[in-house]
Amino acid sequence: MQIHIDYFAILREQAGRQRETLQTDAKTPAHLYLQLCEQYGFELIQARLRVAINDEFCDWSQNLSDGDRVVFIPPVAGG
Amino acid sequence: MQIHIDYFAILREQAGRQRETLQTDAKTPAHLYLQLCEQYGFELIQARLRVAINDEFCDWSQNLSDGDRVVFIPPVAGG
Amino acid sequence: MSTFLLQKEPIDTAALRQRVADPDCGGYASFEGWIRNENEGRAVSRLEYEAYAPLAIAEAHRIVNEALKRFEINNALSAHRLGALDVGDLAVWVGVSAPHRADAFAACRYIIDEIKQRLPIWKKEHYADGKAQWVNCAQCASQASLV
Amino acid sequence: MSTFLLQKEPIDTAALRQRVADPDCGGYASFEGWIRNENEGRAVSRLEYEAYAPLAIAEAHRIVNEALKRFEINNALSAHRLGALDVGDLAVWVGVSAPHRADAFAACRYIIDEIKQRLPIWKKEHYADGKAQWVNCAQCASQASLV
Repeated sequence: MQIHIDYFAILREQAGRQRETLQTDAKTPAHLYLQLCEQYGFELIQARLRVAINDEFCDWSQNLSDGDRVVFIPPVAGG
Repeated sequence: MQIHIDYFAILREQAGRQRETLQTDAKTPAHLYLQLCEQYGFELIQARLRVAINDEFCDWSQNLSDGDRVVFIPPVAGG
Repeated sequence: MSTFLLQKEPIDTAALRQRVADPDCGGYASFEGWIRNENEGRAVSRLEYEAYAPLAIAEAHRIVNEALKRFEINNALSAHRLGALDVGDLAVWVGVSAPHRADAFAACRYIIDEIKQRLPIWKKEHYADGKAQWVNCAQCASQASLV
Repeated sequence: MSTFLLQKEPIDTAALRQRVADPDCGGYASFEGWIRNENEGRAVSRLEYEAYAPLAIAEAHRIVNEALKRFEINNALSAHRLGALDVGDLAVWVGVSAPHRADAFAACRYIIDEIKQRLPIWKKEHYADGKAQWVNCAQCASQASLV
């Protein structure tokens, strides 16, 4: 399954990239984030993040579909 | 005793003047306002007004002194 | 520095904002009172403001000092128009800067509330039907006529 | 009409104010968030903002619609800067017009509070000592290291 990921803020810096498209067997965003933590050593725990699929907030247990665009959202700090 | 009076808003219109200097035997602003009500037919009752002497809010029972500048303050409506 | 302006000229809000700007402040709250096209169900065409200036200025200064004591704010300024105003015109402005936004909002609200209640400023509303009255004085007058 | 602007260019508050002006409204409350020269005791030299734009815009639109339901207001607009900002710069702006001032204040406060809590926008603070960090992420990282 092919998934597009956009990285922002601290995750962008730790991943060393703004976006990527990858093949994954992850069924959910939670599963995918665990795989990425192994790859990039993200220090943020999942409980402090939110996640969006195709530009809408979603549950960590939502099923991923081929071609989805996933964004992991670090603690926000606007204003 | 000579007293200077400035009129504002509805009192200015009902008195037909912005200011005047008059001789009075009124001992207090309350007494003075009663005299002016007789003269000009002011419709506002004293309880709805405040009064200032020499540009400071004061009591209705404060003693008037020669040369004082008195202002009767209708209900305010700034903003 | 004066903390209150009472003026016939339009209020230059951008210039006043600059006067409360402060690198120690993360929040700036401001309020503008505009002339509405209606009041209590009557269509308003224009307004006239007048003030007992020396006492209005002194009382506004007291209000700002109260706000500086009650809230953690750095700067507060306010201004009020005098004379003839039209619908949509800016009649009163308040601006407050503070390290944090909660204080900026609270102080701005405090200042405008007190300005409206305490400053010796009056407005005469002119209505679309050609009538006019001094706001807050109509009721008093009718009470007086019952005495 | 868009109710939220996310932009690299400075926010033109006067132009935005004109867009919420309304002859039915007697009150206009606005808020500006400025870059402070310090945060939690550390001297700040500059900031960088970035956003997940599509979701930030959608969420801001939801916030304004919530405010329109909760409060009696006529118009609400907000804007947020992106990119590199200096101390004193305007980072976020909210403006609300309403028939009466209580609703204008309450809605303005609601919108800025929700913007800060909910919009996917991040800031990296650069300090006078040369260090830098993503705000709100330092603590999370140290929590993560305890897991």
